[in-house]
Amino acid sequence: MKGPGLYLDGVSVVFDGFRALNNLSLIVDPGELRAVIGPNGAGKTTMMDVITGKTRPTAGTVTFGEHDLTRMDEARIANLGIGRKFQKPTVFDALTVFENLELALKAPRDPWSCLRWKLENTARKRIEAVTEEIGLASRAGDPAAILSHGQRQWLEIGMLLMQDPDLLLVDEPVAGMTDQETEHTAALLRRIAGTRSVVVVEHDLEFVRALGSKVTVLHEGTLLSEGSIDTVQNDPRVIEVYLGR
Amino acid sequence: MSLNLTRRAALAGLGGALAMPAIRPSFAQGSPIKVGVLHSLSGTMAISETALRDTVLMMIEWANSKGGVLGRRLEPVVVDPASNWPLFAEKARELLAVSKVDVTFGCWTSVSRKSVLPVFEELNGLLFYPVQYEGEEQSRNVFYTGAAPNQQAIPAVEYLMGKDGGEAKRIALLGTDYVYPRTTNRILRAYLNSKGISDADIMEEYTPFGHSDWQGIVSRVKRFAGEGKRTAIVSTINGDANVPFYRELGNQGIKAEDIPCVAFSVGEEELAGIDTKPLVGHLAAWNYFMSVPGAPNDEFKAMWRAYIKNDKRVTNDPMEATYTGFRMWTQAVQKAGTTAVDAVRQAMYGQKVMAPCGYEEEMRPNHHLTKPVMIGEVQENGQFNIVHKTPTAIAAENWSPFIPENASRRG
Amino acid sequence: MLRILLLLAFLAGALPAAAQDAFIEALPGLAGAFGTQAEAVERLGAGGDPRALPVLRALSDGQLRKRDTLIILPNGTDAATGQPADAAGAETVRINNRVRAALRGALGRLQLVSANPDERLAAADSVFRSRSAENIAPLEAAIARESVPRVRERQELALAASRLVAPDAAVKRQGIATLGGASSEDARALLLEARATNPDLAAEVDAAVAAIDGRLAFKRAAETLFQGLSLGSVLLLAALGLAITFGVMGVINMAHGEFVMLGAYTTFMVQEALRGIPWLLPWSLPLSVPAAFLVAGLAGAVLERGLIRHLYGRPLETLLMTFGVGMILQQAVRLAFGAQNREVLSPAWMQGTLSLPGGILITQNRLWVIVFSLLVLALAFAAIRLTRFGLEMRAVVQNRRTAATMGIRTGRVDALTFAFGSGIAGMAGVALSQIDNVSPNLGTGYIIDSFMVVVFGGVGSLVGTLVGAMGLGVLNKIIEPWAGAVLAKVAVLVLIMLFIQRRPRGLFALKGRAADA
Amino acid sequence: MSDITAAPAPRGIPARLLIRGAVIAAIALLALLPVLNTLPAGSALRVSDFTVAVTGKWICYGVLALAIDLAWGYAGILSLGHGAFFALGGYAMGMHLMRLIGPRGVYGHPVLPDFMVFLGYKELPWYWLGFDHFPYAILMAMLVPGALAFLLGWLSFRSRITGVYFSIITQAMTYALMLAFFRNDMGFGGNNGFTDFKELLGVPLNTQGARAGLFYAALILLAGSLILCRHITSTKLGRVLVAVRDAESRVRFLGYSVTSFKLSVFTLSAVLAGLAGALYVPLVGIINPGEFAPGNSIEAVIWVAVGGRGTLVGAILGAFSVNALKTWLTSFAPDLWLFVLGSLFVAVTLFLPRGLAGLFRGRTK
Repeated sequence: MKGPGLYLDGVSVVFDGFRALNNLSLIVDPGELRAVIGPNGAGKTTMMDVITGKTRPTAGTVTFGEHDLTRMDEARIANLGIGRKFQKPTVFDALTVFENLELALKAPRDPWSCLRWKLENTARKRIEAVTEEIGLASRAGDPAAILSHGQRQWLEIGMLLMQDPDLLLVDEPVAGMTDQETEHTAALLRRIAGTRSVVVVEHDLEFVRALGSKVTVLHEGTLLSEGSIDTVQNDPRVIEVYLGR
Repeated sequence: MSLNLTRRAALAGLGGALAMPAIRPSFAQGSPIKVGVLHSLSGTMAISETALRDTVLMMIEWANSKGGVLGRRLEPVVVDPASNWPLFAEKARELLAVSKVDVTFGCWTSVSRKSVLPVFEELNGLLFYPVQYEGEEQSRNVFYTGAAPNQQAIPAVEYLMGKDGGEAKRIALLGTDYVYPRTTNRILRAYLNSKGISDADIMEEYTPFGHSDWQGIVSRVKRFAGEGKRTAIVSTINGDANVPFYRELGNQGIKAEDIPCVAFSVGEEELAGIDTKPLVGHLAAWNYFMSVPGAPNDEFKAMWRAYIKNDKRVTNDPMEATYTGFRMWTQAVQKAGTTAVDAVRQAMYGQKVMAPCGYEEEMRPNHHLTKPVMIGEVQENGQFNIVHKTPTAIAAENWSPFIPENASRRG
Repeated sequence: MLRILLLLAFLAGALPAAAQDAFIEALPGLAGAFGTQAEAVERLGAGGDPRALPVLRALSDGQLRKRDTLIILPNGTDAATGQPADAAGAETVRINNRVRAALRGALGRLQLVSANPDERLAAADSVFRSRSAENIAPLEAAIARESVPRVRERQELALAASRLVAPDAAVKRQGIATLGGASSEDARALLLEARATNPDLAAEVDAAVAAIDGRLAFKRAAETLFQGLSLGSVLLLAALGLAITFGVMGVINMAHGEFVMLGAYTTFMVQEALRGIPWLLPWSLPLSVPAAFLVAGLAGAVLERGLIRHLYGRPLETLLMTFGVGMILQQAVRLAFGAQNREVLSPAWMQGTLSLPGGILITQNRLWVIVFSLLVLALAFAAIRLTRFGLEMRAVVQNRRTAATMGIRTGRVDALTFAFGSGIAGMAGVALSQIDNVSPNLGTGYIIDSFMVVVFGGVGSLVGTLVGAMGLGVLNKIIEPWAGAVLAKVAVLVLIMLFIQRRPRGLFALKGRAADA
Repeated sequence: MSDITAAPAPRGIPARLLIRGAVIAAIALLALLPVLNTLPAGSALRVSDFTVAVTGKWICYGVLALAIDLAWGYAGILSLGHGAFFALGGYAMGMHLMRLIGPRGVYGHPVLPDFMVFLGYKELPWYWLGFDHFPYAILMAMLVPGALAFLLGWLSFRSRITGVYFSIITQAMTYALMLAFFRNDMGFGGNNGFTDFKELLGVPLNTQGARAGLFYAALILLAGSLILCRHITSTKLGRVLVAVRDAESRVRFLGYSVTSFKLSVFTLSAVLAGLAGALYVPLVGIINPGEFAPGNSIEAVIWVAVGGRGTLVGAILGAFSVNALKTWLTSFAPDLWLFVLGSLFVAVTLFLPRGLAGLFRGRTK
């Protein structure tokens, strides 16, 4: 089963006269893996902010299936099945790896349910499986505060997996990772993409190539080019933007 | 200089708490008599109450220099209830239950007295309360050495309405919003009504503690005065709010000759923080002024200056009430031959002391003193020019006849 | 001078000879009870005898002495004979309000012809309140030779007021008509007094009062606005320092009020230090401004370097710690200076009221506080926008690390910024010493209001602080007349709280990414 | 924004057991105090009335500190207005106690409290109705603070007002309430508040038995609140709160409605504070607007900081130790105690960011 698709139509975001996004339109099909690249300030992170409800667009529409995302707050959007991994890994330092994953696990999100929450065996198994997958099985009981940068990246990816979202937004997942880990991540994302949509923002072109997906290039808040990695790499506009930097 | 002074006071307090052995060995025998001092030394009320703490300590020193009471040395137990009313109750309980004091001098605000009252009644303690207050109270465990409303407020208004006071026909009652002004003003309103002044000619306004922006109210008073009748202000404004109030009066050019203002809570101590030139002629009603002539007051003032080692420090009414109450208590203890509360209480009734105000004051069975009423006008030097005083000390009506609910209590 | 003497001689000579003896007759009354004194004063004033002036002046100044019925002038002469008197056992003649009121009228009448226009003006004002028809003739004489328009204007009013109590109805009508052109509460009061005693003139009086009321409505609106601005200027002064330490640096300084208090005590100290130098004493207030800035600024620098810098990035901890510092400062001042209020004098140029056209009265000290608050705001603005220090400060605020790599000593900038904000608080203390108590608790009353002003105006924006402070001050004064002082304040607090819900960043919010920091 | 060093709960079984044992022992020891109070005077083990009364007061402060710690230490909500919830609970109980005075007041009015008589009230204001029933008063002691906290929290959290801004707003709230309650026209006795209570649940208040009863009620409230808070913080709810404290926006992206979590914990915290206030009033015998003073709320937060925030037990420890110090110093060094207390606050924030509890934790780690 594939989740709904994501549609951005004519989205603009203006901060104090500065256009962070300028009439951006983008369609991500259900189950698609999409890479988004672009120089600094191209609007990649702002785009993620708009999709996840952190920033309200000045103009344009964002829909996920039949839901209008511009009217929802972050929590509701997350509960629709949109998960996000941040550029700077953000995990809960005071909680253990296990607890971090437990919080992310798909379950009723209201305070009362949380108070009455009992960790069932199936849930425990699922969490343990994810700790295996992200290579933190031996550290499940350690507080997240003492993890290395790479491990924190993995933990956050693990939390994303626990959320079991229909659309994953992944911001620079491999920063601070070794080559081997990078490959591992690419494989993981490719595998996930079969059943749900994944949008990856990345600088690392090698990694993007490894994903083997359709690539969108953003520049100054607008869509500059779209296609396979080879197509965009040969697009003169893309070359100019990257070399002209 | 004043640093030394307070350090000294602090040491005295320390000494009390530590129960240091007697410095002067001249006392006959027996354990010392403990005197509790329950005045705020920090917080908003410290401004008024520290002087009373010093007065009690001065009196203890005085009594000890005379060989103590019953041949026993007096020992102060000073605590700081920090202008915090529940803390007053706690400290009162500590004084009575832990330090086991024989008598306590303390409190300034009505609420602090109300807070400690149940404690003194439960543990049968003895409290001397030295400040003028709203009345409507009488506890067998408290002796009230300040004025009741009929010993201060009503004579003052009478004066304002008389020929000497300017024949006021319209009265603005300004007060801080707490029980003393509210009750006093209720009594005054009833009194004014009985004198033919209608409610339309009475303005009543309350402000919070420490109110500092008086512009609006003072201009409203001016407007109120602009209705063609001689107007006077009766102020029950408390402590800190007075400086900005008087500054505003002065700056808006309200002269005592046009709109005199009589205050019940402004004494020499409060005036010490104000430039009094623009205030000359405004009035205060008390039972004592530092400017009272006569030997008893000279003695009191000399004693205070010697104790505090500062010629500029003034005396005021609550200090005098503390002094008088303390003297009376020592007399009562001598008469009873013991410090036991019940015996001292009986011995207190009818005690007389020649008070610094120049009148002989007597403790009545209603636990209140007879007191003269004096009206003083502010002078440039921060002292009061006494323009009126009653010929004799008058008895307190702590249950005001002007409050209808008291009708059943007294005829 | 000669003219005056001639005039006095004329006035004296115009009186019947018997009046000359009236002076001698009236004099002993000054030694009597207050009622007798008042009568004597009135008789002395009415007699117009030139010898009365020094006597009455001395009485007014508290310089007159008496022994039995002998009245002794300050120069030691018997007031009746002019001969040196035996002053042994003499005591000062004391007066009360009743006598003082009589004195004002009498002195006023005698001084209507003074050489000094200010004295003549004050005399006219005194006569205005004296409610005596006997003033009509001297006033008419004085007006006839008055050359200063502002004095004459007051004299006309005084004449009108005196005519109100004249026996003749036509004269009264004249007075009513003139007073109808005034715009003061006093004139209104006099008219209403006349209405009560002259029912037949009610219609004229009502018309005149209505005319006054029309002007008073405008005057009151203007005065309310002024009072609001004045309250606003106090808030502005108290909040400006906070706008820098909290708004710019993000430090929650709960001891801010105590820095204000330090400034007020510095003012007191400067004044005491100058007591030995009388010619400098009137300038003690202006001199206190830099002194208070330095004292509070130094205290701020010590606090920042010693304690606060260890807590950067932990604003809530800073809040708690500075609360402790505030407690210590308060008690230290209480022990050093005593718990009692300290008296800070107001220089003469800050006392009294200023009348503007339309009868609008503005209190001088409040006016100066408004001016001062705007000057301090300008100073703060200039320091931040125009100086090297301000540039470095803004650089550090925007990006500490980059600023450090550019060679800015960020620690020094932090200390200076905090000291600057604290110094401004100290200057606020100088102003507050003129309108509030100089006591250890001085600062406590302003701290919450200051925070509300800064948050309401927009953190980090000096313009916001200005607009916030003035807006809140005026709003408070508009609500006050019908809600009372307490509810007005509560209402303003609730309004701010609701406003912040709508605009969490205040009136003048910094927008964009920088604000997220 | 908030520091991450304060871990939610001690880990490692031995330390946890040790602390639990110490807490149970401490509560048992406290429970002994009223018993020791009944020993004959002169007995070496006798505890004075004063000690019982003062300890009872500290217990109420302990509950207040616990309530603050739940909101601040776990969810990162620093309220500088918790004294207001405490005072509102106290006023609810005070109104009940005033109604119970009945005709024993100085004016002997069967219904109206004394202050209403001399302020000229003719009948009881509507908001006083019902307070003659004890359950209603207790309900109000929870409901009024809870509702106020809910309203303020709903407005603020929804607008994402966090950190110091929220603190300043809560401070303004308690300040506004203080000014309002000082007004005599409010019908709450103005500056004097309520005092001179006679009885509660038919027991005269000035007896040893009543004091012991109130003491045990407070102690049960403290133990109950501690268990409740401990339970909450050990569930997933508690972990979400810690997550909110450390990275609020990240929690949102996980799909949790931060507003409802903060709102529930803040409201619960206010209810606990209200209950503490309700028990405090009959213990100290007075309630007045001074309890709303912003300084009081800040002081209560400082107890938590001194004890160690995010530890629950530490908060109670802090409330007890600071107040014990204050009680002792205001008698022992009445002129200097503010220096000592002020320096303590400075020193704790500077050198002991994890408070007294951090000292113990540091050793067990």
